[in-house]
Amino acid sequence: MDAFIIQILNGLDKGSAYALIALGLTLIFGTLGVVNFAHGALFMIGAFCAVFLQQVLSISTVAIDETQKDFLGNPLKVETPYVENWFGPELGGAIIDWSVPLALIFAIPVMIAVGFIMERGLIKHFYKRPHADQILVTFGLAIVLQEVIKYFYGANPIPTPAPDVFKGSFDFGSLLGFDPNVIIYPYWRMVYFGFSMVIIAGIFAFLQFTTFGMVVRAGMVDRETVSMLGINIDKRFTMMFGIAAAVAGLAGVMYTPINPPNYHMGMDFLVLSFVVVVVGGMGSLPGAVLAGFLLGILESFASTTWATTTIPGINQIIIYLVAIIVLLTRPRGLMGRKGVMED
Amino acid sequence: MGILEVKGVGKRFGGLAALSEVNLSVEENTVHAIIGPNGAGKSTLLNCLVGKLIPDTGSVMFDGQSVLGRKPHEINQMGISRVFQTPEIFGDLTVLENIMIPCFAKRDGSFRMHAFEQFAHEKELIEKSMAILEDVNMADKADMHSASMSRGDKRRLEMAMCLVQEPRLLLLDEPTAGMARADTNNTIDLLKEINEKRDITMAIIEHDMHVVFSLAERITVLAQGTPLVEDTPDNIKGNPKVQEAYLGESQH
Amino acid sequence: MLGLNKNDRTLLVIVAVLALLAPFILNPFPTDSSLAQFNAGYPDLMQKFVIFGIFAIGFNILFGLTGYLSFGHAAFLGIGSYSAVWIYKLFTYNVIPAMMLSVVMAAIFALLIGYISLRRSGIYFSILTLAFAQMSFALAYSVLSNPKFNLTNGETGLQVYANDIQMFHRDGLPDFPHIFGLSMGSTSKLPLGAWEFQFNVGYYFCAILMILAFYFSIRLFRSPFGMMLRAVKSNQQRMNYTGLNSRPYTLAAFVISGMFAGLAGGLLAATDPLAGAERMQWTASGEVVLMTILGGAGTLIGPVLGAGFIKYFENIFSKINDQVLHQWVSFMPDGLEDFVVALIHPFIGKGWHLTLGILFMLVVIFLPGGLVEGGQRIGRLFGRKKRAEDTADAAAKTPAE
Amino acid sequence: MSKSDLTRRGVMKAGAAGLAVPTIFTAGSAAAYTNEPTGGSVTLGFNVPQTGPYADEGNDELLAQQLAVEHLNGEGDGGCLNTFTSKALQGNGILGKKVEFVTGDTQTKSDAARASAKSMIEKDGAVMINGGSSSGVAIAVQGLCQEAGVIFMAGLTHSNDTTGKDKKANGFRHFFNGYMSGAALAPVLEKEYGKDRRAYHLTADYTWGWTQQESIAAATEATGWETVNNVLTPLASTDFSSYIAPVLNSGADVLVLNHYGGNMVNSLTNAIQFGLLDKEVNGKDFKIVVPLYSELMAAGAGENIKGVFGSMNWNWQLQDDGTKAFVKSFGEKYGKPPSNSAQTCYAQTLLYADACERAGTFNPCGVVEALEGFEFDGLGNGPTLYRAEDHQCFKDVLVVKGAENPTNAYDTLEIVEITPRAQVEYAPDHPMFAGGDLGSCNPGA
Repeated sequence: MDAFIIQILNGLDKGSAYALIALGLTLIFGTLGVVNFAHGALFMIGAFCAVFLQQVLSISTVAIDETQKDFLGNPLKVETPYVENWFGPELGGAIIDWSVPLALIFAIPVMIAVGFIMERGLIKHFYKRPHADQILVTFGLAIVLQEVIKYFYGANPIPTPAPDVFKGSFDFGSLLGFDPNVIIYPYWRMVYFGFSMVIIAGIFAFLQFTTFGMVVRAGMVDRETVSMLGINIDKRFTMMFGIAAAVAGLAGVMYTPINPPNYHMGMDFLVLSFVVVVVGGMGSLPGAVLAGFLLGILESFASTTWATTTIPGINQIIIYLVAIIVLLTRPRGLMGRKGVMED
Repeated sequence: MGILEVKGVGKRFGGLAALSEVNLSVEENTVHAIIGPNGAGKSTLLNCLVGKLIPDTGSVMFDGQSVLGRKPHEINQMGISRVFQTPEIFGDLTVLENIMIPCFAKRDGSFRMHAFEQFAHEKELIEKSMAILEDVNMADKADMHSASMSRGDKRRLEMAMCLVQEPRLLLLDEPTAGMARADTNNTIDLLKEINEKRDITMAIIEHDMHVVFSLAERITVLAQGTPLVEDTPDNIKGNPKVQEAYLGESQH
Repeated sequence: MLGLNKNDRTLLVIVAVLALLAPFILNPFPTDSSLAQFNAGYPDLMQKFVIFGIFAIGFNILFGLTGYLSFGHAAFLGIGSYSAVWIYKLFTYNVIPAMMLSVVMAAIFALLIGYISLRRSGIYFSILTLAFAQMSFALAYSVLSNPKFNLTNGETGLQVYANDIQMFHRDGLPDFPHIFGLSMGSTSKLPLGAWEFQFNVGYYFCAILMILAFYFSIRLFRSPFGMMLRAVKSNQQRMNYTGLNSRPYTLAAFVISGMFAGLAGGLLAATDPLAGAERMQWTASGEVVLMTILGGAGTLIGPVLGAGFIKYFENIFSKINDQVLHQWVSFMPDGLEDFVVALIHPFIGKGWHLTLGILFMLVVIFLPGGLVEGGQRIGRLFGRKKRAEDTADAAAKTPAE
Repeated sequence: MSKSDLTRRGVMKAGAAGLAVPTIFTAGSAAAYTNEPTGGSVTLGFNVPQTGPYADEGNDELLAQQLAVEHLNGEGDGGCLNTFTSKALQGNGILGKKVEFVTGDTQTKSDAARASAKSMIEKDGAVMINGGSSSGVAIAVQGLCQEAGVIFMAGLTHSNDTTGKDKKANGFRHFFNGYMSGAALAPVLEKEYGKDRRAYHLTADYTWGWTQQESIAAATEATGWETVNNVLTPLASTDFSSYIAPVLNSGADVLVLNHYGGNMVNSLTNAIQFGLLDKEVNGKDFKIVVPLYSELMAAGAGENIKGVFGSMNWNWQLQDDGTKAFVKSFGEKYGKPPSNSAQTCYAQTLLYADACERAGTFNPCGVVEALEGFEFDGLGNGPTLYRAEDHQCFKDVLVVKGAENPTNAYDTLEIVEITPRAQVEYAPDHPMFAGGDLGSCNPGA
């Protein structure tokens, strides 16, 4: 029972990352009909927004301390961050400590801008091109983006810790009457789960309750009709691309304390997120979210000792196995619409 | 006993009965039109005939054999060809190749691994295809990329693709939809000629009464998923029930 | 002759001549010159050119003709390699049975995977093939290499050990893949002035198979079967209503292209008797997609060009380091030299991925038909009107005839 | 299979016609061995990951190798040439030939690594290949060099197999291995954490992970520890939460992470996230051990490594003369201290050059003879032996732990103990290394 609850928690957490990426991917696919292989790169850029902010906040004045030596035996350079100089060590320290949540504010305009530039500068010209071309050009873009990041930040992961208050884990088990330490879960992962729920709810509310969202939803179903009504659907779709980029970016920012970001993290998520989208059903937003959580939970269960001893290697193939079974039994994924991407 | 016998066919989509108790008999070598207002179930019926849909009840017999449960390509191999409402052709291929494909289908069946044969060596089939293209006045366009042709040409090409298979039954789904009057008349002439010259049975679904009355020898009127009457054109013209069905529709 | 029309025959002859004379053509710069860096005429890279050429030719039969985009073809590459190495381990280093088993095993797996995956089309098909390939990769990398049942030797890669059975191995035969005693690794060197040309048995073995594969591909493109495959891509609905069953056609194309991939995998193991799991990874599948589209999907020569282009990049550009760069621009004044090196630095050596990414994008944006289209445009640009029209026609008809 | 066959194959290895050259074309100028240098220079091949997750590691190796070439050619301050106990190297290249080098990108994939090594051998005429950052690559390239007839000096490779079941006569390893990690770590862990501990292993699911896990489990069990569980994690894992969450509940009080690189950074970060180090199990403080450390991993894991024990091949904070000389010349040139894989590649380049000088030839068989059983000091690892039986290097192993209060970006690890060489030695036929056949040296041509 305890193991079951642990893996459900893990699955929800994994799933929230999958769901957020798949949500953005589906938004882009559903609105613009573009298969965006650079979506993982957007996630990665978001993460590096957090790294960037952390480094900016840590820009320091340098004082030479003759009493200490560095590794070559020269006098040690003592660095004090500017923010600590300006705001005093306490507030300054707190600002640096909170750099990841602060990066959310910083990342929103950056990601929307990146999304806009991508859509206007490149993707726009590929609406009428075959999906294979879209895949290739966005894949090329993903490589370029990650190599640029690698050029500036190297290939090694960069630690970006969460604020101190979120360190450690919460004892769920004691709430439910288990012994202490049986079911524990890190605070930051709970934050991440809550954050993803807020974003998902926000996106759905936005599409459901605003005029803008209603037009976009109509456009997802039938673009031609909507544009015949005299509505400039293209402009709104560009907005949606920016929003999708922002969702991916914010997911990336919040992910940095979970695993230190590296330039390659987008590619690690790319294949997986496509599997999630397809299992959910191309073009279906609820499908993407559902499949994200479903696959996250299944993956967690497959990695239990019980599962791996029953079927060796199940933890390595579970995602793909589920994808195959779903696609063979439900031709358009869990909640897919007819006629999407079947040509 | 007609070449196509539809008996008691019914089809439901969820709670909606698209077809119920449809009976239809198409006699060999006739032109049989199926008309009816929008939503009468014409297209659903057609899809049941070619294997795209499987009816819930009833039977569809072609030349004494049931077509139910067969796949579209099997039904075609039985001798039923279909012309679509919007022309379905192989847009990436040339006009001649478009005609050659049904030729191969006719000769070699639904699958054959002819990977080592040469297209250019199929002299006999090429001649046969060119002959059909002559018939539809498209011989000069044989090497044209078919996607770049006009809609009328595509329609004629599609018809030629069906004719070259020498089907025993040709199903036409609104063959003149969206055509100008002159083109419509050409099409009528073409179909008449086909019917007379080649002895091909035709079933036409059509909206345009001018086309129907120019071509059809028998007419079935569908309304709300069930046949209203089946009769000759002249009798249909004067039938009050038909007028009511159509007037009812036009008032919408 | 050979059942080809004039244009195709010319194309085949050109490809054959280029392949057979590759040791000369790919070695244009004298061995000691600073441009020798760009020479590609050494056995390993030449082998890679033709092997991946075969892989891409096969992939093109599926993707170029039927439009079904498989993201799992690397699985067959890997299966081919593993099969070949197992033949080495159990029976003999002779490559003929090894190649045969590679092709057969790839065909069996392609039949199974294709039968299931082809039940869906579009991106669903792509994801299904991807899922199968990733599963194969994961299994090969760890699960199937556990000490109790070691089929793949995991991370290290399957290789021949001195204590393997090798039932038909005799003294006097090379301890390396060979064809009836002639080692795949043996290279003859021909020094000519400042040049040195290398002739490698393994390369010629692969090159001859590539020419055969290319010939097969032309024949298939020009056959009624090839036309049916293009019909699948063009309009599957019309095809079904014309009395043709598209499933066996796509399945046959899938199996044929899987066999090509298996052969390529076998050849990788024939020139280098080690089968690594990485060659089954999705990135390897992606690579062949890139090769095909980059060269020109659906054209005959495109995939071969694309394969050569990418392998050249991977092997030549990645080896240019700052030291080499300084040598090239050493004629410049010091300040300028450093500036130029700094400018180029991000794009070469460890930055070769960046250059490759940019080139992909440029090709896809400006040359939707791939390098073949680029060639046609250049042909037209040079205003050799008559010839240009001929070649353009030939190329335009390449997918169509 | 009969035994006679084994010997037959062993003998044949020597004459293996991997890259045989018929004399028709080469017109009598047949070289005595692959890529015999004929001009005034000799080319070394540096094969390191330049793309992919280990690119930074590879870059560090490359910098060290470039430094070694400078020192061999008599440029710079000479580095370890001044402290090396063998005095054969004069700073005038190798055997009077100027040292040049070519580089290749392994991409940390066996296929790509072999392709780039082949290109350096076939095209650029490299006489030796040096570097790499994974065992899979090392074993793959080692096999290739054996066939081609050049010397291979493995870079960072920690799997027992490299000098165990996959050992090759043309290959040498300066780096330590899983067994040595276990032998060095176990006594320190026993001293720090006590005899009565229950360990939970998370192991990367591929060859290196398995051999390390086997070694660590055996060594710690010998001191009285119990291994509660060993869970294999897929290489492609990025999130280890579902493997870490059940740990506390298993009754284990030590977590051993048999991970490397990105896997290790993530699994350790995840473990700290779960607050494992703040917990108490069986009345003891919970502990985490990372048997194989590297500086880059330590940097990637940030402050999560505080107090976590592990082992290393070498560290720049050592105080012997060889280390000081190397750190000084590396630090002055590149502005940062070298990593332990950089030191490995640097030392190997010098050792190869020295062996050529002592052998008087670049012929791989001469080099192998000169390196086999070679004992030396002054390259930073203390007195060192290159064992003839399996070409494994034996030297002191460092036990380190994450520094509690690092003063800069580079002293994140502190040396806890320098485990003497005698303690990590093992017999060549030790079961963990059994099954291989060194064969005999192959000069190629």
